[in-house]
Amino acid sequence: MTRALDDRAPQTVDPQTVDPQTADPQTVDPQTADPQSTDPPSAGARSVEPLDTPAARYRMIRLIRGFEELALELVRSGHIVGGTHPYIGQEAVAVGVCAALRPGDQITSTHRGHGHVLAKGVPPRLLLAELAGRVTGSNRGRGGSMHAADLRLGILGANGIVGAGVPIAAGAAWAAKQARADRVVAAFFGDGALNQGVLLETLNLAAIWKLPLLFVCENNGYATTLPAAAAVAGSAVARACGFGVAAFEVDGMDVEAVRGAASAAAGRARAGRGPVFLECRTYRFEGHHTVERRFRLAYRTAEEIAAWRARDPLESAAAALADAEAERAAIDAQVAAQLDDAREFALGSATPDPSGACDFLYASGLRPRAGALP
Amino acid sequence: MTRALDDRAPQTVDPQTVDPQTADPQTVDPQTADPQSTDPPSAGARSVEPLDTPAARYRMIRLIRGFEELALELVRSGHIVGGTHPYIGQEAVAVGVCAALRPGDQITSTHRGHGHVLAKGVPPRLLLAELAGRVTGSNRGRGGSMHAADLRLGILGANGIVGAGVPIAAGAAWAAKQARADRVVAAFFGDGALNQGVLLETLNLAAIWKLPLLFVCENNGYATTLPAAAAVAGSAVARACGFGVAAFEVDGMDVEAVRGAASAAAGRARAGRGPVFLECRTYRFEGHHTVERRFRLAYRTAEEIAAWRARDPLESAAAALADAEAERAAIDAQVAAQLDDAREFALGSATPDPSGACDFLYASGLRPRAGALP
Amino acid sequence: MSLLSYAKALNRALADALEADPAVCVFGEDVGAGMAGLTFGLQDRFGRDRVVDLPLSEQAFTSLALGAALCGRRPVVEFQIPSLLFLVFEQIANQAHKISLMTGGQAAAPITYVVPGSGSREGWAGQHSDHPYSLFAHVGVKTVVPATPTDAYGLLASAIRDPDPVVFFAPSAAMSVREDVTRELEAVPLGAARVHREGTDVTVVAVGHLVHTALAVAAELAEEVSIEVFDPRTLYPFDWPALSLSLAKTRRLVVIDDSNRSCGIGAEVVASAAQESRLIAPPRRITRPDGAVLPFALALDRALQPNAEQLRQAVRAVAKEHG
Amino acid sequence: MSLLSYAKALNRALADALEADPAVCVFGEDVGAGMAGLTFGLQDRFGRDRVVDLPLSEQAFTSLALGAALCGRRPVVEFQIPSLLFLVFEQIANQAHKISLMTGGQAAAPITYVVPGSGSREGWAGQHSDHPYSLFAHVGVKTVVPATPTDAYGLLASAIRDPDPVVFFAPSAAMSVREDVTRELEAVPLGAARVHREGTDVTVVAVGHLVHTALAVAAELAEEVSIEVFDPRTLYPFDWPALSLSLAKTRRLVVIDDSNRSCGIGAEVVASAAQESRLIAPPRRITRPDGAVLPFALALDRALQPNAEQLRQAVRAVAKEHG
Ligand SMILES: Cc1ncc(C[n+]2csc(CCOP(=O)(O)OP(=O)(O)O)c2C)c(N)n1
Ligand SMILES: Cc1ncc(C[n+]2csc(CCOP(=O)(O)OP(=O)(O)O)c2C)c(N)n1
Ligand SMILES: [Mg+2]
Ligand SMILES: [Mg+2]
Repeated sequence: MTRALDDRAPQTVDPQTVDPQTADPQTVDPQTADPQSTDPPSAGARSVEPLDTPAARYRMIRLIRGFEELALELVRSGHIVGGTHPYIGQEAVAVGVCAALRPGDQITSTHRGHGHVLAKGVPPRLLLAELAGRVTGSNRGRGGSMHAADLRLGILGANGIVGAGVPIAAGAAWAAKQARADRVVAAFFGDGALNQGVLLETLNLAAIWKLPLLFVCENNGYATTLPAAAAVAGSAVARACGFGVAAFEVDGMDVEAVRGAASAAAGRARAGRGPVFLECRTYRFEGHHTVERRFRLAYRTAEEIAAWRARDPLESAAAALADAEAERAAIDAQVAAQLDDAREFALGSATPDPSGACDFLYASGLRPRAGALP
Repeated sequence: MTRALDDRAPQTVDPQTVDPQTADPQTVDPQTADPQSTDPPSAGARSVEPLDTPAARYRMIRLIRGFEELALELVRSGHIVGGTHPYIGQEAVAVGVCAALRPGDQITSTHRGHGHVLAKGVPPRLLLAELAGRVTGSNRGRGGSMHAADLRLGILGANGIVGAGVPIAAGAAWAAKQARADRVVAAFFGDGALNQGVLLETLNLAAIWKLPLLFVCENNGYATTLPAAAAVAGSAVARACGFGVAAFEVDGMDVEAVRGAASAAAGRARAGRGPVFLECRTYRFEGHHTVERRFRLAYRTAEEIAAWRARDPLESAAAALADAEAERAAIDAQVAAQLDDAREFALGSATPDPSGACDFLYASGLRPRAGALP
Repeated sequence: MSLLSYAKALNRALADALEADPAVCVFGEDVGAGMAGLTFGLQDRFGRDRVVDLPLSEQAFTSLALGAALCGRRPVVEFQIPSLLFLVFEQIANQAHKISLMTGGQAAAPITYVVPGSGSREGWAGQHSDHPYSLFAHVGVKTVVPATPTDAYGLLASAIRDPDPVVFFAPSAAMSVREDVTRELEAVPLGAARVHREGTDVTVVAVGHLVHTALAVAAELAEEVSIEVFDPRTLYPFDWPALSLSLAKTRRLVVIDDSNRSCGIGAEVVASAAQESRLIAPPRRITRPDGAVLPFALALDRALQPNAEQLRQAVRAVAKEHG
Repeated sequence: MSLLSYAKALNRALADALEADPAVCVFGEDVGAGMAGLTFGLQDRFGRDRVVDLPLSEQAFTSLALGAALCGRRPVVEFQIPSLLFLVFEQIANQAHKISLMTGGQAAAPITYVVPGSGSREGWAGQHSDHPYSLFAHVGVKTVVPATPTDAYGLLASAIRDPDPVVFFAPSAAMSVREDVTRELEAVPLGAARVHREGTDVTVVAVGHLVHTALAVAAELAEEVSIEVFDPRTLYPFDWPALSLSLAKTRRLVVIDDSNRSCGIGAEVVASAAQESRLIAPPRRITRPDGAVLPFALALDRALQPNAEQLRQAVRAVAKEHG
């Protein structure tokens, strides 16, 4: 039921071509924003880093990897509470897909969303400040790891409920189609989400309406401890095809393969030919969540982990650099500096004032009654 | 993705072979039960009519048809409140499937459930009394048309929520498998239910566990006014296959075709080979619900209705009778008498006492606080 | 204008919203046919792209509305049965309701969820007769239950314009109410109660269709006791200042509410009044019983719904008692 | 026996139930790994057929449990996050809860739904920090929120044996509570409250982990005011007779409850007390705010949860007031 990638005409999409219907001129440099400011962070638009060269993609993979390692460190040190779901190992998917998107395109993300959010353009300092619960964070410290969002960048939100972002993405795709904007929307989700009813319902809606929607399944083999092999009957692509959605398997460890497939898919969707489902085979190198470190779990073998680590997306992306050694070293150094800055910015930023705990609860400004009367 | 029916070895299932693990000896004749009694109707077990001959199947189709016509009349006369979802036109599906089931097998049904409930053995007088809201009804007047059930007969309930019965059926199938009982469970549902997340989730569960479950899709072409052709992307059988569930298309107007497919499916399920999905193509001759008569709706053409009426399952079932004319007339007369009795029984039965409105709310006997204090 | 039915008022409010604002769109099942009244004739008028017939995928289309809302649309989502709100509770309470706070104010979800025909439909049995408005008041989603055609019009207009999610219950028992409309129909603000009848002895807070029951009882008992009929109209946010005013006058309270007793809006009104107003008689609630499931048989169905006789008794009892 | 943690008590209750009754089985995600504590080690002991790892299909497996229950099993369904109860609200409130009445008493649904870790987990943000017990009390599904290890053990044992659906909340903030257990663990009946500390001036009704807050405040203020700490343990059915007894003595009431204010269990307790007991001071509630969504940043998360300081203030205020 799966069609080969090659049976479609190759499409080259220039990610720099900004969709005039939705573009949002970028003026404020978030790198210089005042960490103590309580201005809405989204008032300062982002300078989206284009992912249009192998170097840019290597750089972004390196950034996500470094960011996630830094986050792990800050979880251990107690600067980030609640923990995170590390994206390490899966970076090629976020970067490959976002490389195929234009600035005006949109995404929805998951509980494991840092990679998507960074690749779609949120500066690491704003995301890190969010994880540290600071007012300067992308969500003003209200969302944290599982809810990072930047509506101006087309990031409609990470989501704490598995599968829940996918119908939201479909709604955005429906709105784009109605507006005759040639936006596409990419919905990221894991193999676990393949068994969520709402995602399956959405496959049908996307198909009957030919929505410009990319279903990006990051099949990392496990939903927490449950192997996809035991949990997913049939197959991801066969399911998508059963709903009339074109579906392809992609090597999720190879950023160029992902970018190619996603570009073709986005082109197809933009041309009004309907949704595409990409099953990206990938792996998470870390535990499901940082809390997993406290348990001795045996659901994956050491050999399996080693075999996937040998296919580290960082290394294959590095291999694609023109002047590999030197270029890599230079980029690595820049990324390290960027992350140092992010750490300083985040940890130097203010924590929100408890008196504002109900701020933003209602867009109308409605103030709820307090829980206790004075 | 659909496999032909013939590529399986034909299985003949004898519906008379009672599963010793679950059989419930039938002693009380509901035809003679006291209409004024407030005894639990399920205390009087039913005499299940075997559906193992063409005559028996014709008889049951005739019974369902007559029952539904009677129900329509009683809706019009105000004896049945709330209306019904008539099953007229779809009788071959219920009868064909139930003919393939054994008394110990189980079913879950839908909002359009009278046919399933009758074919699985509820005497028409008990179902009609239920529709008329009488204490002698199958559910003591508490359930009505959309919730008719008879647990002793393996009827786990009609259901007012589209698709909701299917995971319940899967639970019963799981229990059967765990108990090593060779019961199978049939879940009836419409084409509309094909887009309910919970049904799609259940396809996966049934497949990974190889549950003895029959997914019986009654594709009557419409979910209320919405054509399946517009609402169901891909196809029913392709979907099922995408989840690894064997799936077949069946002529739902031909009781023998349905029975054959369902027998094969039940045999396969009983043998531990997993679930089977049957898409029965059928049609409802009446409106979606009796309330539809108040509207002038144009979602189906007169020609389409006529074309399907020409394939009336009652006629093809009659054609299979040995001595067509005479046998038919005799059966028709018996059924008419049975329905006269049912009407008399139902309308002569007592309505429940309002003081018992919260009876049965909790199986533990907990009595809830009243809404108003005296 | 002349006699306007509640159902027609809803239909007109929706038509006017579609007319006034191209961002407004409608999602639901069989909305083209419009049998529930809300959308009747609107697909012909505004097209299939704005009045959108949906497959039976309530969860997906409820969040689809959220996605569209994030892109500037103002969706109205129709549900055919009140209990379908159970099915999409996640999508309303955990997604749409939370997105504004969780994004730090970046996102708004201007979505209106409408049930045209909530509560008992007489003979529709256990799964089609719920009145789950108190659940949304608990979660904190704006919740509206209008009693009259003009309020139905005005509150639907406001709900659609509101930047937050709003759940709109149109009780079955109110759908055929008619009103002689003399003034132009206009928006009614969310969160503003309405005193239908002034009185000095007992405040009766009545929800939805029960406002009409309360008005009838107030008229009937007029010689005996002076009843103020207080219609919150919006259950969340509730108009506490208006209720305080009323109770400052009457210092006696009866609530009549068609949801279950435990943790219902009746409980909230009684609790807030007990905390904040000095009542001179213990307040009373008339509700469905705890845990109610409406049985099918008509007499049983009716037995579990609040009624005029219960209200009469409660009002008389409260009027007699002293603090 | 010695120091028993709440989490371990749950684990033991489940193990004992699995041991005692072959009809008991467990459905949930990652129950084999047992990271939530409830099922730790039980798959190894009872096998994969009785402690069943499920794919992420909460709606299907919640109704799967109902189907199994109709065939004589007694399923325990574990949910990893409290808000997953929103996702399966239909399956619990509209299917399992209603099946007994709708079938005229033919069917029972002995299912226990457990959330090991409800309420705030500190830093898990908006979608993982709900405490939705009041929703189930409104619907009328039996609802249990134990405060101590022995009650956790005893109520889980009873919930599993009960013929009706029971939703069981194990608050995150209680999971690490330890208790020196001297007597044998035994079942605690559903619907029976527990007075943890007797007092004569003010009855404090505290739910779940807040019982410990109430006990601390009671000890702290002992010189000043005599507090009776009343733990309902079961929110539905609520032990009204026991509360009446307590209020007959104290005639003053404060409720501390970690769900939202509007239509929460706090409202129900205050409303019922106002209707049926003659209080000499207006009762008070301490709850989450209306419509609360817990923000991520720790200080904000904590700011929305009821705390000891609020309880101190409320108790003092109520103790001072006169009727
Ligand atoms: C609907 C739902 N069920 C369960 C959970 C708890 N949970 C969070 S992540 C997760 C596993 C998700 O697996 P997958 O979709 O494969 O994503 P991955 O974690 O592998 O990236 C689970 C069970 C949840 N958040 N939402
Ligand atoms: C989940 C759900 N959505 C909507 C409804 C309202 N409704 C009742 S029957 C029906 C159409 C069902 O269509 P289908 O499944 O094809 O069954 P049919 O009526 O054709 O037998 C609808 C929309 C419902 N009862 N449950
Ligand atoms: Mg995964
Ligand atoms: Mg149909």
